[in-house]
Order: sequence, then structure tokens, then C-alpha cells
Amino acid sequence: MRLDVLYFAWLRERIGQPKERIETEAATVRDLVAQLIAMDEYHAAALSDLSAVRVAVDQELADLDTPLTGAREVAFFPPMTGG
Amino acid sequence: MRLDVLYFAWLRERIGQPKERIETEAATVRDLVAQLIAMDEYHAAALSDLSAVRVAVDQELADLDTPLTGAREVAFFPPMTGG
Amino acid sequence: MSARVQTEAFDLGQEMQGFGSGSGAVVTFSGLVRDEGGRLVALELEHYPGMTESLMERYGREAAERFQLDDWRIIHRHGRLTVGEPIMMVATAARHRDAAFQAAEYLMDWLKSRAPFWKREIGVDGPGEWVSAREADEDALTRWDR
Amino acid sequence: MSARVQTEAFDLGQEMQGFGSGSGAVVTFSGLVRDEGGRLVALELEHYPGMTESLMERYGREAAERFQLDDWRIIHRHGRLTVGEPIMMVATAARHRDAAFQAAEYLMDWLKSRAPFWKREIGVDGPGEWVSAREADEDALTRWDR
Repeated sequence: MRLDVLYFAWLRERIGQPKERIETEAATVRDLVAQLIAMDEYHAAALSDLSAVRVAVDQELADLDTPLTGAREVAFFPPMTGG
Repeated sequence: MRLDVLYFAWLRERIGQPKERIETEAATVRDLVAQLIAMDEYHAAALSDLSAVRVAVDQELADLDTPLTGAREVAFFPPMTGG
Repeated sequence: MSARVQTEAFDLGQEMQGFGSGSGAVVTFSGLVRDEGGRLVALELEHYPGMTESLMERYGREAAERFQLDDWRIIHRHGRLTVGEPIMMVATAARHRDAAFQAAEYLMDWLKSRAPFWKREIGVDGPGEWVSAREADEDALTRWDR
Repeated sequence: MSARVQTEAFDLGQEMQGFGSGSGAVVTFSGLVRDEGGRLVALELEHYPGMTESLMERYGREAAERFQLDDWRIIHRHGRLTVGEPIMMVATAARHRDAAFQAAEYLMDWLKSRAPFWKREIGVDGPGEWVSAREADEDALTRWDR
């Protein structure tokens, strides 16, 4: 399947782009992270410490075990600092 | 001693005036209340149920046992409803 | 850092011009005259001149110290206030939101049950009852005694 | 009852014109850019377009139901915001003050740790660090899970 993968804040900066289209068979967010980390050193650096990373699947907050069945958009970002 | 005695809200209405000057030897608020109740039926009606009455001595919240030594102004009023 | 008692209306936006600039968090509370389902046309507010002003100042200063406020303002009206009009406002400015919220709630709890104001309802047929104190307002105040 | 994400500044007074008329109690919270002791000149705010708007709407509606609000408004800016400028505001209107205060605090707790916004400091020497999430903000949110 094809997923739009989005990055925000310092994750966007480390990866070097705000968005990319990924061809994947990942069943869960965890599988997708493993695939991204294997891609290159930038992804690996951005996603190495997952305790500092939050994820949303189709614009709903999710976690590593969230399944990607039917998903179209996955976003990675640091803990939110709005308000 | 001479005291200015003030009334607010429905106490003012029942007593029929906002302020009166009272010559008294009352040692405490309780003594003053007894003296006022003895004055006439209006004071008696206004001050009969003291659970619905609050008192301030020289513009500080007080109670029945507060001494009147040196006091110049005593005010009786219902529980506050500001805000 | 000011407390005012007045008959005139006030404008929240105007009062907040420049208020708390330099702070991170500003909280305001405004109390408005409700029509109580069409039963009321106005409220008549009486207060204890002298005592009101000095208590408002004192509690404002106490809240400023307790919650480390950068700024505070209390405005309370008296006289005849028609439905929909503002009765009073409290504003607090602090570094973080927790302090600003807590100080505003503290000042409101205090105003509701310790500031010498009394409200009388003015219905469609003229002056009605004096508003009774809510027991919840007394209870609210005790939560700060810790 | 509205949520807005925008780059433009907003005016608290203008936003509050007519807000909550008919209600007894209106609470507002405004967050402003602090200069952190002269260290900062601005903040740069990034957000997740689409997700932000839908979450703000959803949480506004949830708060309205939970706290029986008569009205609510959430405005959050993004882009470059200079020191002293408003970052965001929340306003709530309810019959009594308790509900209005609680709803405003609930929305703020939520915005601080669940709304997809990220702040970067802009110092006198240019762009600096991304602001870290405060642990206190996460803690604040858990108090509503009762």
C-alpha cells in the first residue's frame, strides 16, 4: 500500500522534508518505523528515540501498536507544545 | 459610647433607615443586638433570625462575640451576593 | 493592579488593552445579568461604600502575592443593571496558566461570599426579592483554607 | 461555538462582543509570547493542518457537552509571533462560574498537550530550539480522567 508520511518540527528538519510517499507492507506503526529507520541515516536519527516521538494515523493520535490497515496518512512529531 | 449602626439590603428595608446613631454601653455585638431588638418591632423583626444576618465592626467582618471597644461603626446585612 | 467600584458599564476589550503584556497567561472572568428565563429585566445592586473598596484592594493584593501575579484587576458595578449587562469582572496575569486560573477563581470565590454586595431582582412587574446567597458559594471559599 | 486556526492577530475585546450574552458567566484565557528575560524576540509556531482544526472542533464540542456550555470559542495562531502578541485564546460561557472555569481549564489542558502545535524560539541571534513539552502539561490532562 501507499502511505503519505508527514513530519513536523524537529523531525521534519532532521529528515529534511515535510512529507514523503512510502510504499509499504507494514501492518503496524512499529513496522513502518522499522522500515523508515532502515532507509537512511536521517530517518534513523529522527526516529531513534521513540520516547520523544508522537504519531498520528489518519489524523488521530495513535501508538506503535496501531494497525495501518486502510490507513492513508501517518504523521510523526514531537510532543505537542501549543497553547 | 456613640456608634454609627448601618443596615443594608432587606435589613435596611425592615428597619426603615440605612443608618442610625446609637448611644450604647454594649461590650460585644451580641449586647448591641439585644439593645436594638428592644428598641422597637422593626429592629426586632430585622434582627430576630441572626443566622441570616452578617455583621461588620469598623468595616471588618465580625461575629456576635466581637468586642466593641473603640468601635465607631457597626453594620448589619444579609449574606453577600456579589460577583 | 487595581480595584474599582462603579455604576458605569465597562468594556472587557478596553480593560484588557495592554493588561498582562510581559506575562504568559491572562485569565478573565465576567459575570453578566441573566434574564432567568424571561422573568427578570434587571438587577439592583447595593454595596457597602468604603468597606467594598478596601476589601477588593486587600484581596487583590493577597491573591497577587499568593499566586505570584504580574497584574490583576477587579471591577464591580452597583446600581441598576439590565439583563445582558456585565456585573463585574476579574482579570489575572501570571507566568503560567495554572496560577492565572487559580487566582481568578480565588478572587471570584471571595467576591461571591465576602464582598459586601447585595442583589435584588427587578422583574417585569417591578422590584422583587433580594437574591439569596448560594450555599455552594460558601463551600467554594473554604477550599482555599489549606 | 467556533474554532479557528489563523496567522493573523485577534482582539480579545472584539471576539467577546456579544459572546455569552444570555449566560451568567464568561471565562477567557489568553496565552501571550513571553520574552523570557529578554532572550526571545518571537516564537515560530508550526501546526498540522487539517488535524488541528478537526481536533479543536471536536474538543470544543466535547467541552460544551461535558460542562453544559452556552457558548465556546477557540482561536490558535501559527507562524511567526513576536513578543507580547497573543498566541491563542479560549472563551467559555455557562450559567454558573464553576462550569465556565472548568471548561476553560479543560480546553487549555487539552490544547497544551494534545493539539498538534509546535513552538520554536526565535532569539536575538535567530532561530533557536524547539520548545520542549512540560511534564506538568501531561499531568494536567490526566486530572480530567475521572
